[in-house]
Amino acid sequence: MTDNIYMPYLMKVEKITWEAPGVRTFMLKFINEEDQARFDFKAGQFGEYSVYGSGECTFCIASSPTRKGYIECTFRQTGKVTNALAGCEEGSIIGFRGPYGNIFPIDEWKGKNLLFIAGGIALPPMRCVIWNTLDLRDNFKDITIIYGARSVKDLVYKHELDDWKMRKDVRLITTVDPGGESPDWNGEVGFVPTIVEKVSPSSENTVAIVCGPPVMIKYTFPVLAKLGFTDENIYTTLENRMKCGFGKCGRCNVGKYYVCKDGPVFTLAQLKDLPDEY
Amino acid sequence: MSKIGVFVCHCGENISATVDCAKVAETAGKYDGVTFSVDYKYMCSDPGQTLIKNAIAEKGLTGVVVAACSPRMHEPTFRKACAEAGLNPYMCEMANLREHCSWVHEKGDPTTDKAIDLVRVLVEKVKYNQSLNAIKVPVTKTALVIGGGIAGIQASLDIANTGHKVILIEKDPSIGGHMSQLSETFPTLDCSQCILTPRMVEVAQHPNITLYTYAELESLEGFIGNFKAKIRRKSKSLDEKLCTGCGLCTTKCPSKKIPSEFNEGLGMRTAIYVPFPQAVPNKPVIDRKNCTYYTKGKCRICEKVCPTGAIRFDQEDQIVEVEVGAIVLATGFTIKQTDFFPEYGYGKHPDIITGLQFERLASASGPTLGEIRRPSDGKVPQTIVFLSCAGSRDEAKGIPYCSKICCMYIAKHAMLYQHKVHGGKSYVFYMDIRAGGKMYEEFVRRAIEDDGVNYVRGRVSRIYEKNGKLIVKGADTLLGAMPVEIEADMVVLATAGVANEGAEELAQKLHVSYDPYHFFAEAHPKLKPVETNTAGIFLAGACQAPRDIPESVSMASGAAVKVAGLFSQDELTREPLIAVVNRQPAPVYSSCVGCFLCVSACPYQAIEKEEIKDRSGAVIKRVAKVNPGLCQGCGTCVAFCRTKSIDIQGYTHEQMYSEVMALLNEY
Amino acid sequence: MADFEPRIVAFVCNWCTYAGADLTGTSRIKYASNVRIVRFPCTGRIDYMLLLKAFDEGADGIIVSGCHPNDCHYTSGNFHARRRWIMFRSLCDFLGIDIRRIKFSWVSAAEGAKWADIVNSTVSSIRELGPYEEYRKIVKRPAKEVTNG
Amino acid sequence: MNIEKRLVRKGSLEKLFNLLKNNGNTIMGPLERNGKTRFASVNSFRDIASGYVQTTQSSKEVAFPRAEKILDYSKNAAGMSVKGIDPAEIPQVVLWGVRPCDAMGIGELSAIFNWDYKDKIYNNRLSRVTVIGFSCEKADEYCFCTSVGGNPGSTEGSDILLTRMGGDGDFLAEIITGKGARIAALSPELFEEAGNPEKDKFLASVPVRFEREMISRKLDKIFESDEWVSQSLKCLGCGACAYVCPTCACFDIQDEAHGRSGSRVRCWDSCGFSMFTLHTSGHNPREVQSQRWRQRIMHKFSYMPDRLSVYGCTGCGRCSRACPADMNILEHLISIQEAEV
Amino acid sequence: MDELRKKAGELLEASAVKVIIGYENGSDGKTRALFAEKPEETARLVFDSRCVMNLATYVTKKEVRNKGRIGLVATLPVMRAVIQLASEHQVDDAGLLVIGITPESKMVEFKDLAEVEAFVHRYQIEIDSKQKEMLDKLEKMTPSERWDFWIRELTPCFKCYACRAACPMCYCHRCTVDFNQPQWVPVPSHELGNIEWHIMRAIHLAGRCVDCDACYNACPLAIPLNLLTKRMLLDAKEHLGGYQPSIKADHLMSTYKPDDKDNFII
Repeated sequence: MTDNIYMPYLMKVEKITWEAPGVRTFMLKFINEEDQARFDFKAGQFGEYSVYGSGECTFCIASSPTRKGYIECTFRQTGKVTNALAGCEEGSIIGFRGPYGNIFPIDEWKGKNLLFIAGGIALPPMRCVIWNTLDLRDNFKDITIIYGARSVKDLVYKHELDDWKMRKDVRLITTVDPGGESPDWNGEVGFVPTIVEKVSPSSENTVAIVCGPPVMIKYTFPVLAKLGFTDENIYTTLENRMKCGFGKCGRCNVGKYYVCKDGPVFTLAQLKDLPDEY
Repeated sequence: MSKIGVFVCHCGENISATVDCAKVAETAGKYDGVTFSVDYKYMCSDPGQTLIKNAIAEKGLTGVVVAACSPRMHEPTFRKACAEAGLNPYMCEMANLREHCSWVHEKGDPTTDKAIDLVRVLVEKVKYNQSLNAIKVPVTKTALVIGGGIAGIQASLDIANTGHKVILIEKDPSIGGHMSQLSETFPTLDCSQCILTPRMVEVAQHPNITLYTYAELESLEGFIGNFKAKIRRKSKSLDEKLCTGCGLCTTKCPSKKIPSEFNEGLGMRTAIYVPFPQAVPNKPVIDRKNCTYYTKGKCRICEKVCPTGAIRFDQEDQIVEVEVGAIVLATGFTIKQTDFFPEYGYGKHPDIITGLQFERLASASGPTLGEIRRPSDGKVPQTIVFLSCAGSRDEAKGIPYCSKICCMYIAKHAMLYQHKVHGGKSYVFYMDIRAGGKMYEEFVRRAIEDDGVNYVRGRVSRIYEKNGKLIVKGADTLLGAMPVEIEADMVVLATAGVANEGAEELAQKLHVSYDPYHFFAEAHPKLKPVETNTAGIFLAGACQAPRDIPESVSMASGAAVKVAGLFSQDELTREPLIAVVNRQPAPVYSSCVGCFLCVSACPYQAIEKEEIKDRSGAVIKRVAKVNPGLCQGCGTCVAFCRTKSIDIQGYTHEQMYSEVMALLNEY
Repeated sequence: MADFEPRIVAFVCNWCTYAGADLTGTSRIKYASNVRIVRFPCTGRIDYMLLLKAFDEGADGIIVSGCHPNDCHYTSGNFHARRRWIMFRSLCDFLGIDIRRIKFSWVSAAEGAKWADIVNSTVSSIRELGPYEEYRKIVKRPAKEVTNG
Repeated sequence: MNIEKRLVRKGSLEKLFNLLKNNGNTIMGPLERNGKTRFASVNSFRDIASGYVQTTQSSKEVAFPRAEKILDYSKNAAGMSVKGIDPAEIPQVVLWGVRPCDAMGIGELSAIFNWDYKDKIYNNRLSRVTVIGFSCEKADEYCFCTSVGGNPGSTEGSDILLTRMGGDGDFLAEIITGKGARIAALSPELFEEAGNPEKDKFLASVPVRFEREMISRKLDKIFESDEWVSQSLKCLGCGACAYVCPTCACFDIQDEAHGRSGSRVRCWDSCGFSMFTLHTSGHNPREVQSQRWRQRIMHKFSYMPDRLSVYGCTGCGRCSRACPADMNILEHLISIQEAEV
Repeated sequence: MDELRKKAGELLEASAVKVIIGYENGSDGKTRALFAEKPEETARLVFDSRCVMNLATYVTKKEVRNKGRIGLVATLPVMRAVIQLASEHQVDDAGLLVIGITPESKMVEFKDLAEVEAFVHRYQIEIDSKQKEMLDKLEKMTPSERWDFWIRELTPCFKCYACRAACPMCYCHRCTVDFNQPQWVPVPSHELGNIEWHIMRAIHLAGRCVDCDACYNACPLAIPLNLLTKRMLLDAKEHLGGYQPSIKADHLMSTYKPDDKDNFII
């Protein structure tokens, strides 16, 4: 196994949760107990998930490293492999190799306020770090989560959103794009950057973690800058196409960086140093 | 994630006698994605269907494979059962274990193995099935009838009488068609106009019928239930509202030497004219080609004499746009003229005439008021020869088919001649006498036996003039090909019935197919004789092939019922198994590159061009688009498309691919 | 080759050959069980790539069958298909793909007996030709050996 | 170790070949077909192509095959069984007839596969390869090894380097590595005393055309240059350059299924293809060909030196020779060197 | 050549076209595509027997099209390709002006594509005798020999897709081989993947191939893959009456004749 890095761990799909149309979460457990014992990862890392016969695809690990014994991933059905994954049932066996990539430096964030901003299907890469920080809640000061999706039905992790809403130690603001609201929607209505501006979180001793579709990111950064966030205090995670996951196949190259090795987590300051090829 | 139920039917013992149904169900139950698998005595029975419905409800099935008989037999049954249980009916597939397996193979493992394969293949297919909804298309309940002959008239009246609107267009100034030219009709010898004109009047007066004479179809777009037609109303140079039809203008018109079309050139008409006295509408038109004013710029006599001032020299063609839901094509036929026949003098001899000209001679309303007189000198012919198959059934002339009506009308002509010219001698040269039809054979026998018409079996090789007589040279094949030579005063050629000039062009406008002779093609020669391949366009009468009156009328009524049936629905419901061009995220939008080669591959002209535009309205890409109203779901475009941009619902790339991949290997 | 059971895949149209094969069944005419039928709406829908896929998956012979000319339910799907077959068949032949293993036929809904004949004759001729090893060789050959070829 | 010099008679080459072959080695050598040469398993010495300036295809396939199984899987009633490749299946290979630029390419390729994680599959293959290089007696206008740190008689990457001494002469054999020495030890009589011949005079002359450090420096500044667009306008976007390149290592991972079993295959890919970076969302970070061409040059002359401390180009000139649109990399590099920034 | 340069310069000068695509001298005595956007650049235009690349392949490229109207130096095969592209709605008069080069190497001016078509129709597509010989040789082999021949020829193919890239008729934004749902053609370049790719390529060019040999010229391994499309050309001639690229006429493979060859169908 260790001999061949391409050789995935065999994982059993323990539980499947429907999150939104075409989006589901798999809870995966190691078939081989030794694998599980050896396996460790940190928030922000990703892996290659494979359906034998269909191939591999890349997503972050969506569960928190503080929750042991399993990993979770959330994906939208779009391509060949995600479609094949969607064909899996509870009990199916899939492959997983990882963890790959760098991490969110949560140790460095100790004693700071955290602002999470996510859009649509980009909450999963952030869920890992959100739970990680929530599980180590005392290490951080205020935690604010701003999450938006195109419509109410497109919001993922609905149960967890409810949990976060109930918690006293988290401030959760959810929003949907204009027109995407349902009759009983009691969150915000508006695009994420607008809502960020409206909520106007303080940049004082705060780290912002932003993840979402390119257009959301593009309009959110200036808002954060206006709020006084420095580029070093804004984190995001890139989602380039990858095949190997460990800096060989050349696909995720952005300038001299390998998103799979040097990323996927980048600060805005680092990002500004990259060519615009992500 | 698929949750597929497999239901294996024993069909009594029809399947289970050779296939181990329990084993099939058991094996299928182990396949990925199969959550429920069972075998049962009679799956199509009520309890069997209930079994399926319960499983759908209890197990939350997302797909169903019924392994039973041919889907051609029970697919609707099981799809309906699925629908009743809340599963989209198109998530149900049938494996054909009976017709394709148990009934054709011996009992044994190979047969059971095959049954298992057949089930597995459909399990794999059904994983890629998609929920589909029947397509609904609204119906414009107005019919367009093209052609105002007897077929068009009958179709219009029948449709109008079911309460639907009809627009009838006719290219000539009057409706009536060829039937109005006929003298009497076989086999009853009743007067053609006597039976036709009341119908023509009825058309004119029917509240549901809009009549456009002197009008032609300019263009057509759309599809069944939703056609848009442009009609060119040729200028009549007349304000029809003002014209009372008094006819003064026609009597005063100085151009009087124009061969009358109605009289097949045997009579003359004026430049402003009504084609015949019983015309509907009975209002004149100006024939601009022959009008002195239009050709020389002077005259305008009609304008001067018109008591209501209805003449409009400056009137232009008018384009009328109409929306219709169905179209009946009843454009009729034409006949070959005598100049088609070199062996009979290229039409140069005035006393060699066509059958239609003879009709005019024999008609009481004709140029001779019904007396049979020869065109050259007006004498009553004492010897007359009728030739059947003039052009027809003659490969060399490019008309290999039988024109069908000639045998009967020749018998009628000869009979009429014998009745009108006492002591006259009539000969009929024929190849075969084709008198299939009610009272037809009897009619021909009457001509031969009662009226003494001489029937000679044989072909006429040559006709030439000699001493004022027409020498008809032929051979009597019944007498061992003995040469026959007849000195005749007049010869009537039963020339071939052929498609109208321009039929091909019209067919292309309508996107209906046509046969090699340019007659419009029916959708199926036996079972769909009045339908065309284009849904919503129907055929009546001789535009499809030479037809006699009763046949034309029957077809017209048949087409009318088809139209009425169509109009009985507010919306058309169609199987959603149609082709679709893919859409992809920007900046590709669709993998279609817009080569549009599929357009000509589609048998139904269902593929159109579509422009994908950005927000500012600029065209980003041109791609193919399948019109769901026209697509019949053959999938020819799918296999043709290089980029795999078109897919057909129900038989998608993924479905067929996974079927093939599962055929021989377990998945 | 006596114990060799050929694996035959049939690509047929829904309206003629599939119905014809149904008639074979209702007439209880027996034929070899080696054939697996895939139903298409029309021969016009049959993608030549699917024929190759059948060989990839181990078919020894293929039958492609549809409506006789002029009988096509969709008017001309079979005519279009025939053109494609002419070219595809010729290309296969040119590449050395054994075209004796691909049978094209017209079987109408009334020709149940003809269907049985075609299946039987195909099975027996493929039985004579033996398994399609030539093609299987390029499928089975492990990818890693490519460079050593 | 010190390079040992020996003389190999021209008539001994075949003996050496047969010896190696009989010793259980697969010999990968240049074979010619349709006027093009590629490395493939050679059965007979006589089949080996000669007279080429450079083989059409590089020899990288010996360690990085164009399609290579990385695992087998099969689904069964018990679940899933997955099997990696068995190193024992990998043959012992003698790579015969490699030019110094190709041999040097092995090092660059290794840098890619061994920076950070050391790719086991690659190394397994490479460890079973012995490289017998042949110095270049001729060069053509595409060659520029001397501009990128190589030369026609470079020993880098070879285990034994043979240099023909004059037209039809015997060979100078330089035994460079332990692997090379083991081969020489198989049949010492073939490796005679050589004295100290002047090797350079038998080598092709390849002028230095640019300075690669300068290229790297310029590249840092011309990322946004229009030059990329004008250079790549004629580029057709095929993968010929990458596939003949001795150092291009981009790959794809694909599954091939037959029924319930199949294998996962690592196969070549190229940054020149538009599909290479295309996301399923439709977004493509390198959407136009000029970006992809820039990536190729930047990767070889800026990113690799920066990250891996090696250049990704050996100056073999293959990409230019193979390009159907005559994209000449040397020309482009010179124009970059001359670019004013 | 001077005439050509002059004409090209005039067209750019008058802004009748924004870019002239022609040939210039390239490396190693070869010629290559020149994209002249300024009148003075037209001095680099050359034309002679080395100019075999089919420049029509550039006119469907987005980067080139974005420059504006194209003036294309076109030999007969290039003109054929242009007409075929026009019939497939990929180019039109608004985007393209053809500067023709006759088989006698004379420059010929065209007002529009209709004139190009008329010119093209003066020549039949004829397969050259050497290749015909090769085709005949293959024809005479047994199927097994042919199979071995092709496996041997196609084994070196590493699927760089230069044949596709160089072919003016392969302009699809997404080729079927890039289609992975389902995966019609195996991605790796092993025998199966190679043979299926080349079958597909040949079939897709049936009735469309303009016989320019661009695919063969582009192949870095000189695989005689043009024989496949030539076989298709011969078949089209033998069985379907042949074809000529024409803007309006129906495409060979999207039409049919009721009396097409039927003797292979039982």
